[in-house]
Amino acid sequence: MSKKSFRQAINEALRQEMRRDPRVILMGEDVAGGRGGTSGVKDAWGGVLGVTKGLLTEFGEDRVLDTPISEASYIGAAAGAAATGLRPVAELMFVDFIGSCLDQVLNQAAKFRYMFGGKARTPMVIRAMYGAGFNAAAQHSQSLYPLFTHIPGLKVVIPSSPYEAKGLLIEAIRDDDPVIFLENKVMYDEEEDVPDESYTIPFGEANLTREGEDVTIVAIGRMVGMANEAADRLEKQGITCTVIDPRTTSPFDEDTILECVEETGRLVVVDESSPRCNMACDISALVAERAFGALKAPIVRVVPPHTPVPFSTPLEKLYMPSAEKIEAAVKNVMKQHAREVA
Amino acid sequence: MSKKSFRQAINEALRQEMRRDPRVILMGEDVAGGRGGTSGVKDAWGGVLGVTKGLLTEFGEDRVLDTPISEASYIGAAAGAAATGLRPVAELMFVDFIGSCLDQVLNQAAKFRYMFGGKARTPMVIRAMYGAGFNAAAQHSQSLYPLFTHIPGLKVVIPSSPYEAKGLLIEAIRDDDPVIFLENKVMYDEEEDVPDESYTIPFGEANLTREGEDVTIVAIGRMVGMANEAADRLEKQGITCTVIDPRTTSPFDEDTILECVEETGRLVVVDESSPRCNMACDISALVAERAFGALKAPIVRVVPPHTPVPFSTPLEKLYMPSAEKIEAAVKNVMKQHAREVA
Amino acid sequence: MQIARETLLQSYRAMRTIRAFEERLHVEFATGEIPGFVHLYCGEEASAVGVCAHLTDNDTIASTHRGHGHCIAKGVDVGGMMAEIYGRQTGVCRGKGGSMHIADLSKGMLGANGIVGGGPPLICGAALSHKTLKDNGVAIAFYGDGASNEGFTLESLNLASVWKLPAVFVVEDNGYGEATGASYACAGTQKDRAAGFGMPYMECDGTDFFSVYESAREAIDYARSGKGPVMLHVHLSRWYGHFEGDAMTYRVAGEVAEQKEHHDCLKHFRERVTSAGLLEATALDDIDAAVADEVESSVIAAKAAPWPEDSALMADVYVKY
Amino acid sequence: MQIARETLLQSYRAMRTIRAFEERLHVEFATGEIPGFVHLYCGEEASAVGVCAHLTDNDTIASTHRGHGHCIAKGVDVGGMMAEIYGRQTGVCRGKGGSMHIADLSKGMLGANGIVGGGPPLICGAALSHKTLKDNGVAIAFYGDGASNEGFTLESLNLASVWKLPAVFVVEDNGYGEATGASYACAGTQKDRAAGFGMPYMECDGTDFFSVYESAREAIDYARSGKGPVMLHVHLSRWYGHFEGDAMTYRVAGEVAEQKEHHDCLKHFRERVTSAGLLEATALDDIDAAVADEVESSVIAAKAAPWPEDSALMADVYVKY
Ligand SMILES: Cc1ncc(C[n+]2csc(CCOP(=O)(O)OP(=O)(O)O)c2C)c(N)n1
Ligand SMILES: Cc1ncc(C[n+]2csc(CCOP(=O)(O)OP(=O)(O)O)c2C)c(N)n1
Ligand SMILES: [Mg+2]
Ligand SMILES: [Mg+2]
Repeated sequence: MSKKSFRQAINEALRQEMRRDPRVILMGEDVAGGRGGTSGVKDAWGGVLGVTKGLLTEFGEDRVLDTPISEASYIGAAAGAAATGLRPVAELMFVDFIGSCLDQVLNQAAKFRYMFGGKARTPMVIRAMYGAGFNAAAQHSQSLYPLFTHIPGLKVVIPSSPYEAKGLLIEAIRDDDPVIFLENKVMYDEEEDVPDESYTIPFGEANLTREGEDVTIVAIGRMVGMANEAADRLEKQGITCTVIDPRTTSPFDEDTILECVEETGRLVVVDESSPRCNMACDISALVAERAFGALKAPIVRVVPPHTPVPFSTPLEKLYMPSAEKIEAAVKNVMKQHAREVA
Repeated sequence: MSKKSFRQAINEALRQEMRRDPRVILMGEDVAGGRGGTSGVKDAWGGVLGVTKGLLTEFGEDRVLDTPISEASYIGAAAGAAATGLRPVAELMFVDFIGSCLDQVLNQAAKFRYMFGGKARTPMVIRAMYGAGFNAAAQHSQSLYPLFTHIPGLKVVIPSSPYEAKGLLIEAIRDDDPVIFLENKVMYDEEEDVPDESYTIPFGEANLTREGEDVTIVAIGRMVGMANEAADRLEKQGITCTVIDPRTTSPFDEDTILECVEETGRLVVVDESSPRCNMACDISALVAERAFGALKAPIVRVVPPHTPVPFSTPLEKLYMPSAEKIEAAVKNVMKQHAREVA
Repeated sequence: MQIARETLLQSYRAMRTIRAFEERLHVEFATGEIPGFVHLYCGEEASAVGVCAHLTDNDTIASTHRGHGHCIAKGVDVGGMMAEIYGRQTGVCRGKGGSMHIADLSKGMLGANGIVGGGPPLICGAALSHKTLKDNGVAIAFYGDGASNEGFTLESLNLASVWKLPAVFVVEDNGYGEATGASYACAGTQKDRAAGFGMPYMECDGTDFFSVYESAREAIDYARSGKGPVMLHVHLSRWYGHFEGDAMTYRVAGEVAEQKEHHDCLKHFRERVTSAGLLEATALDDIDAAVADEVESSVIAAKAAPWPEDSALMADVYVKY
Repeated sequence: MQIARETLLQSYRAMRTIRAFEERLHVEFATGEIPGFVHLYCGEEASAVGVCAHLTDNDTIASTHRGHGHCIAKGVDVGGMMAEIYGRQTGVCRGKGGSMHIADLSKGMLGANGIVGGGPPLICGAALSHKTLKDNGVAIAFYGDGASNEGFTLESLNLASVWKLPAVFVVEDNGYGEATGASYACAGTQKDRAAGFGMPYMECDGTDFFSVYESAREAIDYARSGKGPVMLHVHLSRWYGHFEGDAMTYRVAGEVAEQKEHHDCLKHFRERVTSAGLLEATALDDIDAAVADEVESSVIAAKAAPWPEDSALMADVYVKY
């Protein structure tokens, strides 16, 4: 056990799985970096933000494959390789680039098994960065997990910390279905204690990062940290919250959420993705259908507005959910209850 | 006014707008059909299901453009043309093919105006077929409107009848923003009275196809017909329903839905798209947040399962929402109320 | 060129099976009993068979929406295919895929594909598996002239060259993508495209089994030996509409009749092997009869087969969920 | 070749402005005040300017993530660009786009683009507008060697030929896409790709304004005259990392220094015009001084400019919603 950054945790997960299973290969734009360069250095980048650094050195060019800028063909290649015996981990760099290769995910990888009557396995992982807060503007800041969650046949993983990232990525690589693994680009330098040895965290089992009595907060990915921060502050004001990190949006641990809402009777959902048809909607709908009787107050969503992500710092701040906004939402939900009871 | 099929209504809308405005052009795979063929017939198809038949004859090759099978480049071309003075209507054939050109929609057309600080207009329409029930299997039966609804900068239109189709398509063509116009492929031969003259139906104004007292049903596209059928049957059993056709999922007429739920206190949402992060979730979340106080029963969703669309007829039937399933859902919602009251 | 008798017999049988299977589908479709979209491969049989004659189950192919021919040539069970097209539980995909999604990974058949250009990226992956697992396999992408304009395909040509994959890109050029002529939709030439992505180009007459067989042998040997990908451009003609229901008004009257008369790969094969004394006419007749029986039984069995059970709806979305 | 004095002066000024603008950005970025990703065009100035010298506001260009040079060459306001990069309300995009999304449709500048290969499809559309509206305009897609492997780009080459569009595809080949060399990532040749999609190919030295200017003239004249699209392959080199922060370990030491020493388009231009007596050194010096002032003021103004107001967050998603 030692302090590791989110970046290191992911690198370690990849390294340990590549050591364990020779069928695990890596591909993507500059996952090594330097092929065809004049210096001859072939591990020049290790990914655009250095996450896969050093893997080429250990595993060689046959298992760490730099690609041309051709997402459709290499993501499709990952699907084809997965269906024929390899276990590729393909890096899409920014999840926004799914626009270049959605077909390979939507109509190929996700549907093989079903269309082929159960006779295919497609054990592939697509890693990609998501999220705003990096001044990366409208085409490099999206949180497109609702798109993937919508698609039957995909699994969707969104780790909320370095510990989670390592265990969930190892699980993803060992999983026999196509997995979308999303990394919040703002979190790469966050650190926490992460075991040195390999471990897995099962999909579809939410994590309760804290338990309280008044309000259940469900938060996704980076929002989990903000929700905990808000819960800290609220506790000082006498409001205690349960904070749920679903870890995976597909499969989705409905039971844990329903049970917690049964106890608290109030729900706030925090989701960094665009507000229409997003996970906040999905979770609200689940609870409004299946834990309706327990609800003491409206279900409130803390989400960005229905706009692209703006570049300018103050606008981007305004755009993002935050601990403050979550705190306000929880208080609002508590007030509504007060009014009803009164 | 005369009986027109859904297909004819769309054809007429295109024709009338092309007559009215020379900047309106059509493009897509075989929207005319026959270019480069040995017979010299250049209007051989008029679209894969004949929707654009005859338009080449009237408007010529400069305004009805057959394309290679290159969705990314011609949908991107539509965006580029729209930003520089034309008003293209591009046909994507099956909406499932968005996997080939999502970027042009997600990162280009939808975001120009915002990214460019309000200095662009992108008046384009993408027409595409959606929906199951045609034995077209997993790659030709999807209802991907949640993806589009999720994306800020797009408008999303889903007509529920020939009358609606004509008025909404004319509105779409005159609109200055990018519009996704989805046509249910099973409905092309459905007929109703449609005015011969040109008319528009504004976006963001839901249509109440009937009013009742017990349950509000919100249904999308082809589901509106099924919801009305269910409401007919329910009426005979003493349960009256309000049926809402939102017409456009973005912009979205929240007020009408909220008002109706305030009156009926019960909501059933019918959505043919995959169940996670779909419009049924979106609408449930809206109501659970903003009309919570009025709710007398859980919000129930009538949606397909989280699976690709199966090919085989009995499985596809099982997959689809239907009037029977809606009827059962409404009764279920009514029962829940009964229990609570008891 | 020496071709083993067994290969000739098998190849003829495969071509005849495709022909009989599809002509029967054409008839059955007209009765309204077959649901969904059906795209017939009739007239193009020599391409699938001439290529697949060089492959074993260890090699991989990816097909298109017009996939029956590739499936049969790669050894997918004909009865299972017919049942699949009828949507029955006994179908190769248990009725869940239909005509456009027939696949059998145990035969190295990575699926028909409803997406134009869907196959080439997958084939880069299959070829990568063969290369990485060092199993001596090659991977073949069949795709049409129309698909040759899809970005997926074009990127894949480049990727296959960059990764030096054991892959063959077989452009089945029947001159049309739906109702649009390749002379309109394909600028430049396939040959220059191959050069543009750094791979050798070969072409052959897709209505002549022997022409395809020879070129394919060379192309596949090249790829299998580790030299990198090859493009094989096959010129051919489809005999039916784009899909069942297409009146083909974009083609000049008599075009197909002329093809049937003078460019029928089955006729041509028969003439060639009998006149060269390679096979006896009776051997071919026997095959014709056996195939007719097989197709007949496949239809009878398909119609009699059970529909999928309701539980199939939810099954096999995931390995585990 | 005769180039008007005014054109020479304007071109030099544009190149010098790009250089000064970007070298200043390099310095400012290091202070941490500029947020987000910044990709510098330094070293490639002659390409943008040599091409845009033949264009008016009536013509359209689409650019890339490395867009500052194209913007300046097409006449976008330098102060507005600097303010945009700082995220200020006075930016050309009101602070909402940033470096990767600078656009000015009134100048025929259809935007930098954060998506590799984003521009070529858009340019097919802009060219279609020019053709349909018969305004005599041409449309130019700038894109990199890396982008030449993106399916979007490749499809666009074909579409432009099929539709016979007045478009020029300018491949700015600096030998790298991020850290990956074109010698690895681009199989085949750009020349064969042009042939593969049925268009003429031209190439030029992108560190020499006159080489670009001449080739671009020919290419643009061809496209403008209605003969269809052209590919113009420009060979050049970037002087800074892929983005600010890239240590460029993939390039041999001294590679950039050598470029700066022997292939600086500004030095080359100055030598050429002064030795040929086309312009006096003092005229160029004056431009250098004026540009330095302009860039300095743009930074001061940007830093002093207000942030966007909160209401801007919700504004301009739609024309009407
Ligand atoms: C991405 C995509 N675009 C369009 C279609 C519709 N479509 C199906 S087959 C076809 C024509 C394909 O032509 P070609 O590749 O020449 O194959 P052929 O039908 O001639 O065998 C088209 C346009 C599709 N299925 N997928
Ligand atoms: C679709 C897409 N894929 C990947 C990226 C990440 N990316 C940004 S610039 C770049 C390299 C582009 O290389 P090239 O086209 O040669 O342009 P250059 O940077 O050399 O000017 C990459 C891979 C992107 N922005 N968009
Ligand atoms: Mg074809
Ligand atoms: Mg480059």
